[in-house]
Amino acid sequence: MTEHTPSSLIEAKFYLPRRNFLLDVQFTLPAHGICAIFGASGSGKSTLLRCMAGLERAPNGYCKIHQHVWQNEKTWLPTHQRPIGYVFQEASLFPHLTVKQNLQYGVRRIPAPQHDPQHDNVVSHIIQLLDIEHLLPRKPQKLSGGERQRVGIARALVIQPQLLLMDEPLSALDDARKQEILPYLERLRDELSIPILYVTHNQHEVMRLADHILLLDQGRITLNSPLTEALGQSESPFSMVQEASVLLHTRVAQIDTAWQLARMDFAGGSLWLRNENLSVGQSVRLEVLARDASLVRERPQHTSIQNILPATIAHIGSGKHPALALITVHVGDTPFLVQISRRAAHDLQLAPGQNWWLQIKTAALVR
Amino acid sequence: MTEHTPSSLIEAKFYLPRRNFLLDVQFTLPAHGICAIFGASGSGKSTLLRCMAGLERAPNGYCKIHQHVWQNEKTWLPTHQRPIGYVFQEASLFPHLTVKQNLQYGVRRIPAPQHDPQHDNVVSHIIQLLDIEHLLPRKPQKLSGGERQRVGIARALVIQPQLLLMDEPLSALDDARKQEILPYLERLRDELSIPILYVTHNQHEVMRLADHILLLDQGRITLNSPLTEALGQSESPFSMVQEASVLLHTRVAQIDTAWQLARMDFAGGSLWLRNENLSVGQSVRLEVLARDASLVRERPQHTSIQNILPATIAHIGSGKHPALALITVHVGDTPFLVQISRRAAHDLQLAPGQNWWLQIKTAALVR
Amino acid sequence: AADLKFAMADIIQDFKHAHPDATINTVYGSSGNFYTQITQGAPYDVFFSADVRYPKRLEQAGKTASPVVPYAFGRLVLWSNSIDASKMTLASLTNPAIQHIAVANPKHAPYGQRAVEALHAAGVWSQVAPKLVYGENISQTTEFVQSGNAQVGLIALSLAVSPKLASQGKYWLIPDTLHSPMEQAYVLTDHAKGNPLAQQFVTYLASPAGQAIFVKYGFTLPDKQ
Amino acid sequence: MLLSPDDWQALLLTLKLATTVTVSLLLLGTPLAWWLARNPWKWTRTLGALVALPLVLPPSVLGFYLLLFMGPDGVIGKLMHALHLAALPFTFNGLVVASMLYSLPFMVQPLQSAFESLGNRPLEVAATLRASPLDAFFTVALPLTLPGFMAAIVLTFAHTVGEFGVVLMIGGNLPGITQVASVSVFDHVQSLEYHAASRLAAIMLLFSVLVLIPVYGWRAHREQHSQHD
Amino acid sequence: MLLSPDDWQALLLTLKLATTVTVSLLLLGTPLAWWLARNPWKWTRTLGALVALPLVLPPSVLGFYLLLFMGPDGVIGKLMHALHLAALPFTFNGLVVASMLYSLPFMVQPLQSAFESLGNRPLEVAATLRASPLDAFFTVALPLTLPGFMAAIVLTFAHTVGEFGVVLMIGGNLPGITQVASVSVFDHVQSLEYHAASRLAAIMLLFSVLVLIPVYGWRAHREQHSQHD
Ligand SMILES: Nc1ncnc2c1ncn2[C@@H]1O[C@H](COP(=O)(O)OP(=O)(O)OP(=O)(O)O)[C@@H](O)[C@H]1O
Ligand SMILES: Nc1ncnc2c1ncn2[C@@H]1O[C@H](COP(=O)(O)OP(=O)(O)OP(=O)(O)O)[C@@H](O)[C@H]1O
Ligand SMILES: [Mg+2]
Ligand SMILES: [Mg+2]
Repeated sequence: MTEHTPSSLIEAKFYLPRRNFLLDVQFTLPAHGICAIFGASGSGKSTLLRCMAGLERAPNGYCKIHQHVWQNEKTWLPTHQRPIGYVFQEASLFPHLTVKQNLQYGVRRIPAPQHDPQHDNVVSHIIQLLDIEHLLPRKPQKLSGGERQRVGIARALVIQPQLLLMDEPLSALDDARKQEILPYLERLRDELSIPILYVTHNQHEVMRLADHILLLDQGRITLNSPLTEALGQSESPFSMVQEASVLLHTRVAQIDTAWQLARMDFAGGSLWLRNENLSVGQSVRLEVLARDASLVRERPQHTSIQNILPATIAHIGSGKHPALALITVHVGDTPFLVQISRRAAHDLQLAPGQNWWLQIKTAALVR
Repeated sequence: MTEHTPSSLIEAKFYLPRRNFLLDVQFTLPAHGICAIFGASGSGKSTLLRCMAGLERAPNGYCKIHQHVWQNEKTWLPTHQRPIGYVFQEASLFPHLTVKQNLQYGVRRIPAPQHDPQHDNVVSHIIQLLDIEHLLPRKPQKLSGGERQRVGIARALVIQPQLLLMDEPLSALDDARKQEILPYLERLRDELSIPILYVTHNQHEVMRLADHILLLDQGRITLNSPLTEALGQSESPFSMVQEASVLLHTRVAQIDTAWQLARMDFAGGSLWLRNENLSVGQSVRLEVLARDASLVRERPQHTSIQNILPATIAHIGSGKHPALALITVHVGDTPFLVQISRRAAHDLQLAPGQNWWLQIKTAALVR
Repeated sequence: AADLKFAMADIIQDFKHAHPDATINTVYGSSGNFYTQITQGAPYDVFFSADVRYPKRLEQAGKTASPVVPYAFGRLVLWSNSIDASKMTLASLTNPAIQHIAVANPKHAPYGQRAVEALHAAGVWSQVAPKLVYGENISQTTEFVQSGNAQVGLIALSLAVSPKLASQGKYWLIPDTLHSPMEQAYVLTDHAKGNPLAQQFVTYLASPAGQAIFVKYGFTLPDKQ
Repeated sequence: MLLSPDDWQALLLTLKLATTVTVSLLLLGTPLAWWLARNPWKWTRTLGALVALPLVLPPSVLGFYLLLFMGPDGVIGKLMHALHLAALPFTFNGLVVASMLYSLPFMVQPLQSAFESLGNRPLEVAATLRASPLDAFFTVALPLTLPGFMAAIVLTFAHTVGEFGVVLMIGGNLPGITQVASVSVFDHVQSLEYHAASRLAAIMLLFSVLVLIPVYGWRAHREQHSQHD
Repeated sequence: MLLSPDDWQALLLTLKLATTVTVSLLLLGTPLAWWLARNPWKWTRTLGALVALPLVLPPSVLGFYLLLFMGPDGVIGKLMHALHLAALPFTFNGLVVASMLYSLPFMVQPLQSAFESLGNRPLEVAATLRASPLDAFFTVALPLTLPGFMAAIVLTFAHTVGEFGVVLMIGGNLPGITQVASVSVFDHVQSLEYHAASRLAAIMLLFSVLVLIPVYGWRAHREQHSQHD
């Protein structure tokens, strides 16, 4: 596996005019972790992914991953020589092959030196994880829509690519299934350090998975930044399209087995969270939605809200809706966003520098 | 348009064995409003819809809508004679026709007596609403995934069906687009009183749209009830698969134009909500998630939380996660669910009959 | 019969001179086909064949309106457009420079059958047999030679002297002692009943003017035999 | 004039024959191919191979058997007689029937394979949009299988123009009635009239190009249809 | 024995010829059809119609022209000579070349139409799974266009078995070398040996069925592939 030194980058530049659309992008991304590609329908997300994969040939384009040039003036690596995995927006299984044969199709073609002796285990693990074992002997036309998409994801994963391109892989899946697959994608990201370009229109998936975000609008990049930064700036293009929230990098500090709760420490305080297979010392990212936070002057004594933190108001901004205000508060050094009604902000005479209690419901923290 | 008398029912019974799957359902639904069909991937949602449409022929099946028999021992109405609109899980546009021709395809075939003189307006309205005007001259293969799905939805709507069958119509769309289309579906439901069978795996869509819910599990119906009832029972099969919440039927009582807030009255109290094109007197349904509610003994004085209601604890149940408790409280006659940590419930020594304050963040109320 | 084609064209021209109102259509093809077609009611009035056996078979089948009348005997020549065939004999066919010799299919073409007989009679059969290529009829046999793929062919004299071929190559007449006589005959078919023109036409054939044309094209007349 | 009046007549007759046969086979072969391709019984498609069997016989031999069947003593001949219909041999109608039989596989096979690749989804969608099966066939299945139709039409038309063994046997080479251009070219070659043969052949090629190219131009026009995203 | 030794020989030769021609055309026609179907230039597909033109000429006339081209004075003949290759007329190889030319459209047209309906997506998916274009052709495009291949093989094989006009001209009807069964049947009919003709024809039909049905059986076996959900 490639080290992620700072020089491990994905650099690309594509200019692809179409009759009613122009993709015109140039970007540099870290070649590790998950980069979410976010944007409205028709903004060019799929087209960008296709250019990366070599399925679309943007003349004078440029594409370099981990110091390997896939495309420049002189070079053009055809798709089948790019070590990618691709999950198409429509599952696109081969109708003449069974599910099993669909999975084997790519595996058989992994170049020998890239072949991992543990590969069989990986494959059966992926099959188990996506719960497609019972589908293996069937033909794709006998699967439901979600089953097809699961097989499509598995097919891209089993070839152990060096770059994973996923085009809305989870949108056809039910929440339960999504919740089951998300941890696996996290593990892919964390353990195998495969960089993933992940097209989605689901904010929760971005929060949960992405390290980096690329925002597309009508074929142009309007934001290219680490997710944490994108969330910090309350006026960034990303905050305009998503629900206000902050991302906390926390560590499991204590586990209360009696009540199935876990204490998560972050710079400046700690939060209680329900324990889901957490172990002490583990790093976990938490998304705290601004709409789940509230402010109170005096610390309430008898309240069902478990997380009450001392906070200092840093900034009073406006929310996306005219009724809403978006307050930035600091707990220690960590900023939080609180979405309240403008009327409340006025009634409470909130002002920067004041000290308030920040309330966050335990249950509102979702990994 | 058909009156929705109590006798306006959809009655059906299908028994369809497949190699690895058996659809075995029998149900009666009100033939108005939206019925959400909810269930895991592979549970038979699409198959059920196909049986209703006559795309799948379940022998000895039975299907009757508004007193019209579509299928029984003697009758078999072929698909093209059933006054349905069908949105397929994959958009399935005709590749040889432009978007415009795809839309016209069905319109041209509406039987003359069913033709509404205002139909042209309806069509252009639908086109506008789904923002596909600029796509009209294009071929489907030149559209993005989301654009295709929007056209697919429009194509099913423009033929003004008497029963709309929608198979995960919104899952390929971004949130902004979803939010734009949802009100239209609501209006379809409310104004045209077209019954809609709506397959989805998105709980928010269910809450927002559904009047009735049909829960499928491995080809069998595990729940068939009005949505409000399904939500009331904290141990119903639906609560097992979805996030705990209650649905409030409210009326707009007052609009605060200065702060862009609206006061919504329900039996037992009122809630402040941000005003989004509401007008006084309008009926609105609100979903209040159990995780957005909290309990406090003394009413806090200076708090950003605008909705604080006196509540009586009715029942203490357990949540889906062992760390969680699910408290049913009554505000007047209206039940609310509050999800708190079991530790909090214990620490606060909650018990039925106690009076507490129920806190609900304004901002957490989403139509 | 294709060997009759050129002679027949002249005869019809002359006949029309005498009968300006007459329309005569000629169809050339294989005797086997015509036999089948006539038995199935084809609208032909007179059936000419290079092989007397076909009209005879038709007579046996009861599809005729007249007796079978021999009109000529065909003659076989060695013909080539690449070598001077007039200086050849059948023995020269053994020359290794000659790689392919075109003959008509002996299974059903009379010229082919007579060619095989002649080669046997000349005692060269075993040497030349491997060189033979078979045309379906006498025209195809000629085409093999014309295209240069066969150096020499055994074809009908009537073709060799026809305006089309006379200028292209030379021929050597194969003595008719080397093969059995090639009796050609015609018969009026059932269809000719009630068609006086058919009778008039065959009558014209027997007239001196008609006979002269046969002679011109190298046919031997029956009474000269 | 480049051609003799007889040759022009033969050429026109050829176009008439080829057009009649192609159109008739289109009408007959399309439902047959549809049935062969979409009948659920597993071996139905194999039956499709049987329509190709007449091809295995040499044309003039097939013509010979057809002549026997259609002649006064043949099954078809007797049937036609019983129905007070004109006998088929040596008539234009006879040519049409014989050519249809011989060219049937060129129509059916490409259509069958196109229909097999079509899939159910487009027809299902059409049904949900109120299109009856026939309507859906014309407005959805047909445009989506256009390449198959083009292949079928081109092969059938060209083959009917060029075929002459069957035609010669059944038609009997009657000028203006059954003497088609292919027979005329053949006759010219047989009569060693190579110039006349070449001229007629060249004009046949030209005519065929003129007939086939517009068909294809239409197709090129709609070419993007067959591409998927 | 039902047939004379000559007829058996002719039958075997026919099978050899038809197999050789079908296999050679498969190898030659597939890339040609692929190119015609998938070349982005809009009119390329129209060019495909031109491969059908030889069909327009009557077989024996086409054979005559081929004989001229392949003869010692013809273009091909001179070329073969210059390359020190054996002359083609009156040889089995000549038959193969001539039959290939004449049967080319039966291979190319159905394949072209199948390839046109294939779409890009399956090949794109294959590429993302490391399949080179050639690999993807064999493992994805070919199985998905199997109905088209079957149509092409059946038409080409049957047509080559039955064709004899071209064969007769180029081959010279040499027993054991170029005398194929179709010529033998024809000869039997011409000699009014109807029984022999019918026996040979029946056995040709039988053989063809035996060859074609297994091909189709294989296809029936995989029939579900062509169905979409
Ligand atoms: N044509 C078919 N033949 C055999 N089995 C099928 C066929 N189509 C679907 N199935 C199976 O039937 C079951 C129900 O399929 P269905 O498409 O109705 O599921 P679904 O509830 O719509 O799932 P999803 O949310 O994934 O679309 C699945 O297990 C599927 O594998
Ligand atoms: N083959 C094509 N030819 C021409 N225009 C195309 C083609 N494919 C896509 N487009 C157009 O390019 C734009 C970008 O398409 P793309 O598929 O990249 O969007 P997307 O961001 O993936 O959208 P979605 O979320 O709906 O899938 C769209 O406006 C679309 O209509
Ligand atoms: Mg897309
Ligand atoms: Mg489904």
